[in-house]
Amino acid sequence: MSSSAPSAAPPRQGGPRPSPPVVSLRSSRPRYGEKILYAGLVLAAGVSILTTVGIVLSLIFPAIRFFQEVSIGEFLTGTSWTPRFADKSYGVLPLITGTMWTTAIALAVSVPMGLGAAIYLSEYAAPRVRKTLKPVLELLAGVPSVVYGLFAVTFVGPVILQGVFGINVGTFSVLAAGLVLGVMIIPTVASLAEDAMSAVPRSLREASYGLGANRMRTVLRVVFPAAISGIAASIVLALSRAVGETMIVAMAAGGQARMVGSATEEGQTMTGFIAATAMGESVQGTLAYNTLFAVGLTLFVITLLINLISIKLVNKFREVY
Amino acid sequence: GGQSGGTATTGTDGAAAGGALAGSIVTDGSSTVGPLASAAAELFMDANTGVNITVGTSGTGGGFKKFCAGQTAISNASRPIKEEEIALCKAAGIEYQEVIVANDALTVVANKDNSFLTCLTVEELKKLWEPAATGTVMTWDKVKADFPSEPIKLYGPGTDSGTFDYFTDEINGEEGASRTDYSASEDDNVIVQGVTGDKNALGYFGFTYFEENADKLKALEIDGGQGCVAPSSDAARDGSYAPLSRPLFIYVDKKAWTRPEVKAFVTYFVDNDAAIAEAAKYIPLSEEQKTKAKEEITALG
Amino acid sequence: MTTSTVEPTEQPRRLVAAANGDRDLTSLVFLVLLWGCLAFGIFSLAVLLFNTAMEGAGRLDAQLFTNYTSQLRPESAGARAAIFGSLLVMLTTAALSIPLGVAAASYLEEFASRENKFAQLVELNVQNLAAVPAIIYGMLAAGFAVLIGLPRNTVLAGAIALALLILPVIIVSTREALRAVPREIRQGSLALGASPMQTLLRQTLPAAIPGIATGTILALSRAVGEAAPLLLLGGLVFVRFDPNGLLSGFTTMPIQIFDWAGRPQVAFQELAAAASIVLLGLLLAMNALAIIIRNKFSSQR
Amino acid sequence: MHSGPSPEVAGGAPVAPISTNISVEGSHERAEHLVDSPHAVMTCTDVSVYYGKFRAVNECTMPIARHEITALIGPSGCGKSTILRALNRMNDLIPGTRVTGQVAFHEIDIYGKDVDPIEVRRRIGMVFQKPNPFPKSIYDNIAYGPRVTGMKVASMDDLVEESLRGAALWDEVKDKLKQSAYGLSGGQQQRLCIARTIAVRPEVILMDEPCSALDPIATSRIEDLMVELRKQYTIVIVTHNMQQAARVADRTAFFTAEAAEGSGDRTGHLVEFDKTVKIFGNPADKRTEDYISGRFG
Amino acid sequence: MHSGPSPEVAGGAPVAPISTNISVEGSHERAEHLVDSPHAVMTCTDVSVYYGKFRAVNECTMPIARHEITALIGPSGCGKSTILRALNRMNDLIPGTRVTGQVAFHEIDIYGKDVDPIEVRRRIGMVFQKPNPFPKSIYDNIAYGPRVTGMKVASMDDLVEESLRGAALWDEVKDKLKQSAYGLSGGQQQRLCIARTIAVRPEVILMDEPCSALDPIATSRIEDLMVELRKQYTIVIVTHNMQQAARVADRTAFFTAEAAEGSGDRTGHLVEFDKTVKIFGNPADKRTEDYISGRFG
Ligand SMILES: Nc1ncnc2c1ncn2[C@@H]1O[C@H](COP(=O)(O)OP(=O)(O)OP(=O)(O)O)[C@@H](O)[C@H]1O
Ligand SMILES: Nc1ncnc2c1ncn2[C@@H]1O[C@H](COP(=O)(O)OP(=O)(O)OP(=O)(O)O)[C@@H](O)[C@H]1O
Ligand SMILES: [Mg+2]
Ligand SMILES: [Mg+2]
Repeated sequence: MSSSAPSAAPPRQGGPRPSPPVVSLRSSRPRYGEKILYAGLVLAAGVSILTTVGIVLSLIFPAIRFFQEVSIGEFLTGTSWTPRFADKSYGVLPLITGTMWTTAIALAVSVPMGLGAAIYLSEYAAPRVRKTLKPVLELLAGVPSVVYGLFAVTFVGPVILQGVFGINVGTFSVLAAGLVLGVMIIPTVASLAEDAMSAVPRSLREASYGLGANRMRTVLRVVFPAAISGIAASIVLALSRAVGETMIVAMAAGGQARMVGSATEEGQTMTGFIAATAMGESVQGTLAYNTLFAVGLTLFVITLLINLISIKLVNKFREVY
Repeated sequence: GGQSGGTATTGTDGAAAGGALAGSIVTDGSSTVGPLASAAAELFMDANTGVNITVGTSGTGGGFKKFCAGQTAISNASRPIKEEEIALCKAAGIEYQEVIVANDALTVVANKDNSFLTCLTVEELKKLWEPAATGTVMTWDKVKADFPSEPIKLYGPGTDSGTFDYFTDEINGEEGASRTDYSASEDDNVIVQGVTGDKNALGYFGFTYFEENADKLKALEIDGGQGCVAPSSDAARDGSYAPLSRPLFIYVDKKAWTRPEVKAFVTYFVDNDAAIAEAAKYIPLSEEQKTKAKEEITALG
Repeated sequence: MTTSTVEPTEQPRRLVAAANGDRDLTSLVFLVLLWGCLAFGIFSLAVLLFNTAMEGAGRLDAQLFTNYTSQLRPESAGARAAIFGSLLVMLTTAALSIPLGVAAASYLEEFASRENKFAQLVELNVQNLAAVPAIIYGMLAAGFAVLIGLPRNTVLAGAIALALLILPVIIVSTREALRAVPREIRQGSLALGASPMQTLLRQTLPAAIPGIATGTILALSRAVGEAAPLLLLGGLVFVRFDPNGLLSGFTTMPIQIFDWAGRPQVAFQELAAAASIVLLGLLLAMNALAIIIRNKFSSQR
Repeated sequence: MHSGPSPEVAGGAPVAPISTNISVEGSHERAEHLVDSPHAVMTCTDVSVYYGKFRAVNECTMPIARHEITALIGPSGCGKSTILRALNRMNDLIPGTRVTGQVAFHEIDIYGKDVDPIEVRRRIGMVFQKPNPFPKSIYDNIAYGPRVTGMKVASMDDLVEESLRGAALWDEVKDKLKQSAYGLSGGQQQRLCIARTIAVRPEVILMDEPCSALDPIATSRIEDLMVELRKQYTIVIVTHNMQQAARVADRTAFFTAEAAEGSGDRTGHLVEFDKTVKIFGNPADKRTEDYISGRFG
Repeated sequence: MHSGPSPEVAGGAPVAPISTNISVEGSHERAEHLVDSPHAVMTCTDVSVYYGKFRAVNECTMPIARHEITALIGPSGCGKSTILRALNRMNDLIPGTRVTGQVAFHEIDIYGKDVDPIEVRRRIGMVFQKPNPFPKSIYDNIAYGPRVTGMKVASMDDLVEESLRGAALWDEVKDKLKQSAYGLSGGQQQRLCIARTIAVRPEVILMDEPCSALDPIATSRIEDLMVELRKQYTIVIVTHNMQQAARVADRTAFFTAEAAEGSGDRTGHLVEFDKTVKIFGNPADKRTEDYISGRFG
């Protein structure tokens, strides 16, 4: 083996030379550009805080004016919502039941369908099949909600629900709106969940297969748990989209706020109410108009609560890496 | 803003004459007036290609909010401006002029195959629609004894529409006074569908919608005290279709009026009122109304 | 050393699955369920497309692209202003949201430590904003526009609403993509004397591009199809000119479709369906572009 | 067993290069008992493996003798891992991989039509080069295999302890069985993976450089364990460590890869397969001799 | 240089266990010239490293001599990788890691206030245990370092070739420099990573088991290379392979980890640091002797 002469002064060779002994370990370059970039990143991150502050401010002041006239108790527990009728009452529960129905129906459709599709695409489908089908499925999320709204009113309600299944729904129903809403958010669930499962290292799958686990068990017991945080995130996103979706429910769920007792009834959701009022005839600044912000604030708080619960859930379910 | 101050070129002063005019005019307001204003804008722009007119439909209230903030030159309204809005404009220093542009007639419609509904009195309509009817007046015999005991199915516009405000005011005596157990929709097509699909259904909306769907629906005659009158242009204009006919307005910002394209557009709107209304299937101004409109323009300066 | 409680497997004569194969009943049922899930989504899409195409096919002509909307001539009206409006709004939204989102995600994922209070606050905000309904962003943008004196119905105001709306989605998906980049790659880069910023720009971000592109395109396609926040900014707009800047008035495809769908004339209904097809085509093109980008980058691995 | 440091080293005097000192320590005793045609649990006949169009291994034929340890050695990239993965159809999981020829397990072609690859993998276990514990607790990592294969186990706790002891990991983790396996060092993780494989008691265990992340002490424990395990199982091991092959393997297969004419692709192939004592003592092929003596490259 | 297979092995007769055969081959010649207090490029003084509350390495003091190869050996989990990463602040990247004591580089504390960790890593390069090529072409992998550090290079092509030759990879990849590095085998990838580090010409190169994924031929080439490189660079290598340490290292540090009282956590510490010939020939500490003779565990 090569063993050189003891090196007091090693022979130098061509090419770049090693750095001479240092005097300082300070930056060799000032990197001002990087500092500016870094400041930019921090600012960009700060935008999300500003957005939240902006939302709260733009909702809270008109809402306060509303609650100066209507007690919070009446608002939260009243079962009648007729701010534009002569006999006014301001109980938000009808809007909330409407939202709950459409959301529950939508999730009942999108979570199983979306996760099923995600599992199939990430674990079963051949690469070429996945490459074709995934974008097709993603298209569902891209279909504008206005088009879905039309579809729900003109097709799902009258043709599918009444015609095919013989369900006695009117022109509007939370069922038709919820179903279509569910179809719309399938890719929200599927796409993120698939990404999360695909990100699970292959070595984990190999370990499982190497132990004699079949595909189904590998999927359910290794891949799925390993991807649970991404999967939970996908469901939360779906949930918040269902609660917050406006056009479909505005067009298909109904325009009348009422306590919704069953899926075949019509009912107005919180978002549907906001859209209607924003485009409506109410004089701005009046109590009737400020309902907009009271409902908007309620919607905001509800989605906030959903989200806090889901963050808790994610932490609980996640297996520590 | 890019459009309210965007008068780069000077146009010929006066009525719509040639394509020398340029600039943009922002209008917003009632969704009832929207199609009429759109028709006027379209016809005007055909003759004046340099002018861009946008028509928003934020609702009469939303329109006034922007109007009184100086963001629009013209506000479309299906009702006269209200106290609160007057105050708003005043506070912002916006001076304006109301101009009457057309008429609307709320039309009460029933299914084509319905045999017993042809004419309703205002009292019967009230019985049918008043708040007290909620949950009690559920079959037709409750409205009038000789009607059959069939279930009532009602359709109406969303509570945030000017149509709702106007109908409840005229029939039930108070804006917003209405029974609550009916199907409400922002989309009048749904009312058309609902009534078409149910023999015992009844609904109401603007005359335009009826005109478009006259083959599918039956418009009811209304007895306002002087006998049954069917909704029609003439009946609306001469006031015999009472109390369900109403005037429609535009509000013009006096500052915007100094811009030649605005002046030209508003003048064009009033001068060609009959053609515009006919094209948009609205009810044109009567002679007196037209005179009044001209006076209102003169008041603008 | 080991005395096993479990004896090694019997001499196998058969290697056919007992109860644990991929072809046992549970696995097959599971697989069929998965197929069903995927088929449901795709079948729904097919029905929707077919239904829309059947309704809109008659108006899927050149005029749809070259003509402006018309109040008076629905038979020849087009979606030109809405198409340009959607494109301009989308570009503006992308220009606002992608740099912001990627930058924020990079900061959170690559620079902020877990203990950093500011980063924790940002993270909490991003998580919550992801759950905030679209329509609330409309209310925010409306308030913001009033605050800075920006007319609400402008491209810029609309794009701000949509950019803030999709910002959390972009941040979340970018972070996921960054996280999926193996740690070894960062370590390798840093060990060569690259700064964290160089590592981010030259290794981590490029490696994450496929993931970022997927998330961003999903987010943008959501923005393009979104109508609710824009409705709060100015309602439906009758626009007969191409938007010509960030402060220009505009309408977008979804709003135009919503407007047409609510008109009484059948011709407008048809137009709405035809415009839906165009909008779907636009989204198809966006998705195709995304896939091309994704494949190009992932093949470099 | 081990003597102290060699006096030669202590004196600092030049000694012969390491590569000539390979001792077939464990095997030599057994070597006399090894039959020439053993009972083969598995047999490869003309096995070639392709990644897409690229042929990584060409026509390999060799038996895997029952209750013996077979070592696969050879330079990097010669296809050792590839052929190993072909033995339990792990290759199925890499899209585009194709195997020709026959891999028989108890005379059944594991690539046959009726064969379930899952059943194959259950009976032919595998330990990988890089540690790949599941993101679960240490306990659940071990219990996973028995659970998913529906193994009947009297006491899972006992099985877990036994498996961990077998992998020389028990003492280090016995107090934190419920903690995540990701908290372990690389070496500990790899031993956990070995324990996990032992837990399902397959008939054949394939090991792809199982000790490359282990220190000598743990390595020697694992080697002891392999020797112990061969009483009940058949073991195939890929290793870069020729001393290891010499110490534990009964038979050794030497692979190499040569560039094909024209293309830059190197296709691996089996050069020599024989008893370990023969391979290290008296190789038949010049390339084998060069390789084990360190002359080959 | 290498003799043929040892006749003892060929005869199949029992030979002494491998662990006693460690030869300090390369070093012994140099050993005589090694001064007792060399010029230390780096010096660790009472360095402890914590992962959160867990102390992984306790109070380590040792010099890293200029133009020498220093080996860190010891059982798995004793903190070799941890201390190595502390030498160029790679630990900064693991949240919750804390270093106390002093790590001096040319008498400057690299954890000092004014020190830029980027500059530290530029001057003190690192090769990792798992190959970590970038998802780029082979060429770009090599060129990356020179580019980002703003190195002035006459011809990048030459530098790339030179670096690849240095890592004994040139012949295998010269025709596919523009292809993705991910297409290489594990061994090839690791050699690429070594080439990449060489390309930025750091003053010190830290290597964490750089050969654990390499076959003996490539390993020996790398070892030759290390010996060659020490003429210009200072090298610190973590290895499990004691033969390797003996072959290439001038000085060797032996670490071990003992469980602290009460807790199950094992804290690593430096047991003995000396010239390699001393460590392998005549260790001062009983534990060192036990470890290198294989008795320790
Ligand atoms: N998934 C793959 N796709 C394409 N080629 C591959 C793949 N895996 C390995 N190869 C190639 O096949 C050849 C054999 O690889 P293999 O990993 O079997 O070698 P090995 O002998 O195990 O090497 P090492 O000792 O480095 O682990 C190599 O040239 C490698 O580049
Ligand atoms: N990121 C980390 N967080 C917490 N503990 C760690 C982390 N990395 C290593 N450790 C722990 O620190 C100790 C020393 O680990 P280190 O990786 O330095 O050992 P090593 O000597 O390199 O072992 P090996 O030979 O297995 O590579 C181990 O007990 C390990 O579990
Ligand atoms: Mg291998
Ligand atoms: Mg280590």
